[in-house]
Amino acid sequence: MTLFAWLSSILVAVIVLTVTAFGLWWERKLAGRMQSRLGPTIVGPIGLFQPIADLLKLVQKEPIIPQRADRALFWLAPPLTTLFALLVAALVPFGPKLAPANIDVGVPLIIALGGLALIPVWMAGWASHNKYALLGAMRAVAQSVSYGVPLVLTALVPVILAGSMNLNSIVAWQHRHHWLVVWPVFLGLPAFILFILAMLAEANRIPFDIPEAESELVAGVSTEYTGMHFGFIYLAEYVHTLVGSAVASTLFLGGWDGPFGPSVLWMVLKTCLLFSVLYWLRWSLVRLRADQLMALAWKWLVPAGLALVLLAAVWTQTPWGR
Amino acid sequence: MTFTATMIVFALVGALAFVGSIFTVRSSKLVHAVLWLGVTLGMTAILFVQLGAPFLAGIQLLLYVGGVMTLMIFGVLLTKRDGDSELKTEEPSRERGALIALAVFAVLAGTIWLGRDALQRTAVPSLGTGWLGTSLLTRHLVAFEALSALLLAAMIGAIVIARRRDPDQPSEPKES
Amino acid sequence: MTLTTCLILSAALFSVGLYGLLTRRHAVGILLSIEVMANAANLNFVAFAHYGGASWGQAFALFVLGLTVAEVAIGLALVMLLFRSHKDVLVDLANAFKH
Amino acid sequence: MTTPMWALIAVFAPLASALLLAVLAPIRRRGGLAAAVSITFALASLVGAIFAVIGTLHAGGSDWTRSWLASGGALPLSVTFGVHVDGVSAPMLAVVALVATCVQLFSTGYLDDESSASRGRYFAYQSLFLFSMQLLVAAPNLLQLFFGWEIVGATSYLLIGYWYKKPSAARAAVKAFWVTKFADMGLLIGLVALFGFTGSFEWTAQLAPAAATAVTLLFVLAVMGKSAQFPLHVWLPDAMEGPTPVSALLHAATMVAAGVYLVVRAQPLFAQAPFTQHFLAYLGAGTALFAALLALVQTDLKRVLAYSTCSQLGYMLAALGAGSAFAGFFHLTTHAFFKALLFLAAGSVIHAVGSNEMSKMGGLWKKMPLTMLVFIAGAFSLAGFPGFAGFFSKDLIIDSLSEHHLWAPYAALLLGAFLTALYMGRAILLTFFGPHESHEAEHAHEPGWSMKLPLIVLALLSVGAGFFGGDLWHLASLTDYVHGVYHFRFGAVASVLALSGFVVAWVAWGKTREEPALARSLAAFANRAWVDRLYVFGYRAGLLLVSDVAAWIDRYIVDALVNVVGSFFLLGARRARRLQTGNVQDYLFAMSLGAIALAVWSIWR
Repeated sequence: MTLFAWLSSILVAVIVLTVTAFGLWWERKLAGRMQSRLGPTIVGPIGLFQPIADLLKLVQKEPIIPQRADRALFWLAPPLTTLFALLVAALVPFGPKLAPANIDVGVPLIIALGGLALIPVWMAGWASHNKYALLGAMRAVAQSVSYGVPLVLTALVPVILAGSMNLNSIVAWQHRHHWLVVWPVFLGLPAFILFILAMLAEANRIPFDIPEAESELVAGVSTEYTGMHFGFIYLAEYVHTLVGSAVASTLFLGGWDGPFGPSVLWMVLKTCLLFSVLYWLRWSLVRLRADQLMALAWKWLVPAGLALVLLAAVWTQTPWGR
Repeated sequence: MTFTATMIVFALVGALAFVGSIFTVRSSKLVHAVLWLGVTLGMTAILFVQLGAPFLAGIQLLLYVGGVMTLMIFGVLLTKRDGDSELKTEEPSRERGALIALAVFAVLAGTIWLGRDALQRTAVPSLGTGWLGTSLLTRHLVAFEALSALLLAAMIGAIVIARRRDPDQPSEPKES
Repeated sequence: MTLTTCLILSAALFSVGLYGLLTRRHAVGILLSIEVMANAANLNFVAFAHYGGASWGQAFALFVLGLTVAEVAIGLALVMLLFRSHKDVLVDLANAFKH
Repeated sequence: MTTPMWALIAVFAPLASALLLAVLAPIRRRGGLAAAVSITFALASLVGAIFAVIGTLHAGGSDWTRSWLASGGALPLSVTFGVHVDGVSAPMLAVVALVATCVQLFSTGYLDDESSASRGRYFAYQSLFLFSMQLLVAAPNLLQLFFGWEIVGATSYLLIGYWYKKPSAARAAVKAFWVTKFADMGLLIGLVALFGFTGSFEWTAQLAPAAATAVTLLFVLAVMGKSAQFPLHVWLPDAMEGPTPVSALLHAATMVAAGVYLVVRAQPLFAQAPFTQHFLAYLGAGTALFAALLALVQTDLKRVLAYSTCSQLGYMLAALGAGSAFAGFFHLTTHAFFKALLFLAAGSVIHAVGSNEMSKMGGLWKKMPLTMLVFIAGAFSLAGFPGFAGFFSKDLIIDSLSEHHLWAPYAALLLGAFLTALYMGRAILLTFFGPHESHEAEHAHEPGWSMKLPLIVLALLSVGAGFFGGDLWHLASLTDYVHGVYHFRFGAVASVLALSGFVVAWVAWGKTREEPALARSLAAFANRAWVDRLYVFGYRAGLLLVSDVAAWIDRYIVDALVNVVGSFFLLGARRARRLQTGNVQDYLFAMSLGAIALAVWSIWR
């Protein structure tokens, strides 16, 4: 790896973590406004330092390990969740040159790493030796396996259209074709929506957050965790959603491509916008039941994804798809 | 012989893969074994990248680590007895297994040693993922189609085998 | 990193997998061992593809991936069946042929 | 848009609709919506086909093909997939799409008392059927045609068995499937043979005379199944268990026409096999006469039409056997119109009366004047009444047979023409005239517009399509004996035959609904089940005989040997039994030992 690659990966990590930190604040503000209250206001100007205060609080707390827990896995799992979530970020290009790992098989690798993030979650649930944690872990696994299929299928749509699995090439193709959701819109838009749905489910977010449904499972996987360990799991979820938004922006919304100005700005802007939309969804939708969740994946998303892949393949054979 | 970064990475990753495989077969907790298998497969994926097959690495992670491992986890948990999945292997069969494994390794290593001259090859640059895809749909078309038929058959077969039978039909085989 | 070291590593992984195959009693453990062995075979394919002479090695590695996935699906289905009929998944329970 | 692009729309629009209905269950379950989707896409197909015809008229045929299944290795295989538009396929695309659109529209009215989910299923099948038929018609080679052919068979199974809860319908569907699948083996084997001989699936391939005869005879087997020729016609009358619009689409206009279309398409191959052509001429003429006789004694209105279809397909194949591809093709198109019309009109009657039996009808002309008019138009066209569409095409066929001096088929077809008029006259008289025979018939009334509209469209075409024969001739440019001239030498004879047929029908059934003695004895002789019984008898006797012999040999010769050999193994196995521990890993251990030994031996030998 060259020095430049190291630098850009550090830069991307910094971007991601900063945005995540302020994403926390932004979400609470947004949620507050949606529910006719103010959200955090005390710490810092308009409560801007609230996430930092939260972090300090978490670090100070005592880590508690249940007696019959699997100690090694219990310790290992939370940092791994955050690590895997961050790994994906290393593959997303934040500019034409600003991609820590600009490799030719970006799309499968991103999806694979996103799927990997599930394993530490499951580890955490299993290691806790708590039935709610285990149930949450099992739900997460089932959900992730089911939604991985439509995720791959919808990500294939831009891959087929652009004829490349390199994320930078996909963005360049979208630049030539005025973004994917704009043209061809009948392929890009449904694929985008399906991708967002599947991505939300992979990240266990509302309306697909049955693995940690607090009304049934206490807190699911994170039931037994305290202190910074809990913080890692909590953080991983946010990083996951953020990186998911970044990937969706790259695959469908033109990525770093913008009419003027630096490319990083556009990428961050699009990602944050999508991120906010996901918050909006989170605070306005209700949770699905487990069976509804599976039905949605297998009866709707998978057939629709298959149809989209087929259509995309046909489209490339038409005169307009060249 | 100079040590390059590639060699160091290979040594590390290879060692981890080997250690992972050892723990996969020896770990007394089956869940740990599954996770160690994940380590082995992930390390192999890194080796694939080193060997000029990044696409295979991605597929390996996606399919094996993401898919097969989760299935295994399901397999372990759905068949767990009374909360513990700790199963000791039978002691007598251990020596036998070690013997056979060592013998196989000896034969393989011996063969490699005998053919060491023919194996002195230099790396060729990979033909790329595009070439791989094209070859799958031209040269290896029949094998590719056969594989898809196999996967379909496996899917249907797995569903049929694992489906719960009607409760009024006894599925217990008669003990003789 | 040469072809020889790759092959030695692969042989080692294969032998370890075989060991597991011969000593595990839990059906899922046996499946895991098989995965290790298939993985070793794949390493061979890719190594030969990389070091010239067998450009289709990667294609074969892909086929092996597909095959093992099918095998795992069927294997786990059989494990479920075994569990349902014997309330356990030790393979030496499935010895009805003996009687 | 180029011509092949339009043809692509014609082929793939129905597929889009079928996929839509198959994948999106909420649309399918809402029957009306499903019907709207299906009809819209069928209309798109029709528009595409019409533009394809126009393009072909202006600029001639063209192809759009993509290489598919190009595999290297020891057996180089290269198959193209796409659309082949020329003067034959383009009009056929249009005919199929038109009839299908009419039938689908008609079905919305006909099936209005079905549940909406099951109507949705019906329209999904209909779309799939239309796609498969268009795929077959537009095929650039015989392999794609075979695909279309098979999907057509599968969807016809689904459509015949649409009322799957009715045992007779389910049985009929299975019967149709079996008989046609049996015949399809001929096509499959023929294709493999063709590929073996020439390495391609093109219908323009050049073959040695013997090979050409073999391949085309195998094709004829498939044609006999699909186009319901004697003795494989047995499935067609039973297939009338399906809804009547299905009968109109499948068993009149399109599916059974696939066989004839195959022969038209593969004309270059058939031209290399004179024996097959002669066989085809005699087969077609024989079936035409035989089925016409059977049609005369049916009491079920749909069965009359079914046997009439058999008979007319016989005409087409006879023409093709005489080497007159155009005559057969022309009759194929006109027949598609008037037979679909007849079936739909019959459907309208059946919908009103609630029964297929003509003995329950009668006197309907007062209640359903429009239906009667269009039915009579269709019947006149079928019987070859001068000026109607069938008149032109049928005369061309009869003419072509005399041109080629095939006198026996010629005579059979002339007699068949007379019988056609006779049985159609009987059907009209029994259905629409005389007293009301049932309570329902008294209270019958005209159907709604969704059913009337297709009837009127098809009636206009049945009356007028014949006048466009010359244009079709120019468009199709098939090899034929008519070199640029469209003439009728025997028009007069056929007209007289048709008229006399109607007159005789009037004499026999005009006053009374009693069957004349002649017809009764004919019915006894040519019982519908006769061929079926022959099958059952042949099957039973043949199979039982063979299996008795086989059983004896098996019991006293094979088994004895086996027992002697087996006892050795039994003795040995008692000793070897202890090796069988039932534990997989023990076997694996032994296997590994063997593998190691083999490896060591192969290295250090």
